Amino acid sequence: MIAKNVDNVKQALEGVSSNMTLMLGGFGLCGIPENAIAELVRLGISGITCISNNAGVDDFGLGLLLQKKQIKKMISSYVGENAEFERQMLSGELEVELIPQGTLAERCRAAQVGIPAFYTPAGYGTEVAEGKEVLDFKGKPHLLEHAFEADFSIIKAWKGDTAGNLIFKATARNFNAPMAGAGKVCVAEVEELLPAGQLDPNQIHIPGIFVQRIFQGKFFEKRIEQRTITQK
Amino acid sequence: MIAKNVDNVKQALEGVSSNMTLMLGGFGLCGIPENAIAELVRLGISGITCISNNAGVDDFGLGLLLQKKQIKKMISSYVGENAEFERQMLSGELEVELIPQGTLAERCRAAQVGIPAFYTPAGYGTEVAEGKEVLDFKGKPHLLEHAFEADFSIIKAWKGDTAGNLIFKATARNFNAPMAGAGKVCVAEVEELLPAGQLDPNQIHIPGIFVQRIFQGKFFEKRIEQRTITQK
Amino acid sequence: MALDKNGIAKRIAQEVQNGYYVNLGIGIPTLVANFVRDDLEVEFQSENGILGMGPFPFEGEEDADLINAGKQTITALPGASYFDSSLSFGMIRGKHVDLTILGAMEVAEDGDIANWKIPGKMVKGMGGAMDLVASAENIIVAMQHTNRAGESKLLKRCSLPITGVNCVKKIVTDLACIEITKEGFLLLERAPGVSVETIKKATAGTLIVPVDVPEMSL
Amino acid sequence: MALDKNGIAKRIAQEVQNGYYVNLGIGIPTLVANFVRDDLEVEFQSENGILGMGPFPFEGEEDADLINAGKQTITALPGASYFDSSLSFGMIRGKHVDLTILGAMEVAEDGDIANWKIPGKMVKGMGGAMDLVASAENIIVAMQHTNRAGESKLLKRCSLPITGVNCVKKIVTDLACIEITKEGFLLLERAPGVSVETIKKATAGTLIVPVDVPEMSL
Repeated sequence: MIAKNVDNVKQALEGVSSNMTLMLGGFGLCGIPENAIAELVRLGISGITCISNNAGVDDFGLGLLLQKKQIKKMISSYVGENAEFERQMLSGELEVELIPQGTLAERCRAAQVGIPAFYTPAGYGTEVAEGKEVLDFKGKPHLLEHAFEADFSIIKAWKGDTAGNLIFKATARNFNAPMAGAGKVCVAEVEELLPAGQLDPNQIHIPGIFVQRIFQGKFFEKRIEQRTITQK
Repeated sequence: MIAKNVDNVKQALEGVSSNMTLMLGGFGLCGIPENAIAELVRLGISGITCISNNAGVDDFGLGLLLQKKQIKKMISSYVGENAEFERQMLSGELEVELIPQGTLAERCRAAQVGIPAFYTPAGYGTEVAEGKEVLDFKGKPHLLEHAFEADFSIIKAWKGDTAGNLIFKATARNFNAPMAGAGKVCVAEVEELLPAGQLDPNQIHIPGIFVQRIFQGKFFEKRIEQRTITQK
Repeated sequence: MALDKNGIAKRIAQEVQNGYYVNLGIGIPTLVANFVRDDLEVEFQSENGILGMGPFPFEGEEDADLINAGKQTITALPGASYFDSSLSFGMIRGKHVDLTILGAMEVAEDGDIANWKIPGKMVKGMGGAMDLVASAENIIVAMQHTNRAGESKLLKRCSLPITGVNCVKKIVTDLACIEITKEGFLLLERAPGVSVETIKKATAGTLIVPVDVPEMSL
Repeated sequence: MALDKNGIAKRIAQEVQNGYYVNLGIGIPTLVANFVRDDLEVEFQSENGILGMGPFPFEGEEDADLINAGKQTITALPGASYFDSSLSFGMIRGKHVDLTILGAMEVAEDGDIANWKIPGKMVKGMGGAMDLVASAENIIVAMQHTNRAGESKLLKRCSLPITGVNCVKKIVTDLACIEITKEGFLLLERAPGVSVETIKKATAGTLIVPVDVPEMSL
């Protein structure tokens, strides 16, 4: 077994520095690496290019990095929940590249599995297609999309073991799975870190080979964005 | 819940006919759809194009279909365990297309997820590259490979439920997972078929949306090809 | 009388057939789930990673790890499954989802749709909409017939940046149910009490009006 | 004296470093696992879908659902995981596997390798070999220096259909340990008791012989 566990978030993020490209998992506030984000704020690094489906809300998730103007560029599919984001974008302080969500996910997975490029129909005929190679398959035009390149991918899982194996919970799996191993270094924070051998090898969502460093997060607020309930 | 369960292999394979392209899961004899193969032999259909990593052994797996000369063409990565296969191929009775194993797996997955084509470095500079588009990524040449097209994909899982959800066991997952939903109709045979709701939604390997018909197999010989043991 | 949001959702629910996997967009489309006939076998997919999505949870049972694409807390029905974003869009791109229902800011008579951007004003992003409209075989748009300024949202050509080309099959608005055909917007049904004249006035694109335009039965 | 299969495997095991994920091909490469130092953290991947492969099972504990790429019954070590063929080759293609050890019928001095086909004679297929050699950064070939007819397997150019181009980094044979360099086969070590002259005779490609060629220490 190859041990991947480190003691804390500080060790996990060693080597992260300004002007890097970071991938961060999560969908909305669901499954985001809270501990790593807090540490990125503390580190005070800036000029970050961020690949993440969303940009958090004003005072949580990636919104915390936006507040401190640590992010130079966001690569996302949907950023509608964040007023500070909109302000920085419209004022030109923040570069933004919007990408169809399925393409975003697949470009992460492509990086993970060594596929440099693939064709998808998403975005054909739209702004997204500008400058991209188009090829018809069965008469339907598709765009050539490339694997992302990132220095670090930072993800969050439910359970993990010291070998780096990960299990996600419910819809918190989202981008955390395809981002695993998609950056040069993959850091995973987990709610519960177990000794290798405690997880059923048949139930592992992401094998440890994709993860370089794993640690148990100190806190998880797990904030709910839209609390919707059914009346009894 | 959308029910996918059928009573038996006969119902599961309704519509399969001669000259079709069939995808079959399994690696060697591990995780092959034994019940469906037996039914294909019984049906006596012929002219089949078979996409399967291996061709079984002389008297088991796809070897049974080869014996009866039901297969016109094999698309595989490794066919070394079958003397009858070699005889038919060398005599020209059987067409054979050999494909790198990773490319084979990814072309199945591409069909599953609606990616018409992707680039891979595997096979560049070899016979496999003949006639294929080559593109350099970071100075390294890659081949453009296309998603497979099949009439049926026939796979085998360990546990399944009536909603078509599948869980595989150990290394029997192999090609069964990426072939799910890769054909026009996906048939899954399982060792144990449970009512929907009995499987943990977090542990499902293949969601039911990829499966059109599911049934519990009557028998599973699960033959071992190379019984290797450690002396106590 | 023009339909309210629930009315639009109710009419769209009639399009849902037995055995359908359905992706519901944010807004009116979400309401459709409430009106699908109980005797139909239907599963709802949310592109953030669930198939077999159930109703909102009871108070106290919300789980931050179980949400839909609108970031709302939800539940999972028996037979549900969770998966990652890559496989989720694999279901969509691979045409395993049978019906997509989503909102729009504009629809053109050739089936183009715009629903993600108002240049200089609103740039929230396309989310999964571009993937959905590029791949789904069956796309129904749920929207108001006109915008807040009273301008038609059914146009000859979209004026806003488009989300996808030639993809919308049907539109259900507060005024009408309309099919996209090669010739333009084909008026199928009127909302109860709404006249053909009202629909004509509210439609900027080519509207094809058959001799008989029945009222919706809701 | 020329090395036997176990000797070759033993020498190759010295190339395995701490923290390596290793893919072992069929034949001699499989034996390498037996000689890796106990104090190293190493995991073996088998491309049919397991990471953390352990030794063969004890009699009666064989599981038909748990095999390696050689179709042999195996076991899983603590920390192991199972996955499908697509993700398995994703590990390989994505360069997550650190070292690949495989057999060969021929190796050329430019690093080309042939190990999958003898036209008209043997056509078993390439299995995962083409994916492995196209993606792995670190490829070591384990083979006999000459074939059964006594002909060299280390050639100027491969005569058989190749499996991959410019990919082999190192070769360990029964006679020698050789590095592939731009100039050709660089003789690093001799098998115990084997003379440089013997290795020269058995090598058809360009062999670079340094002044001092140490014996392997096994």
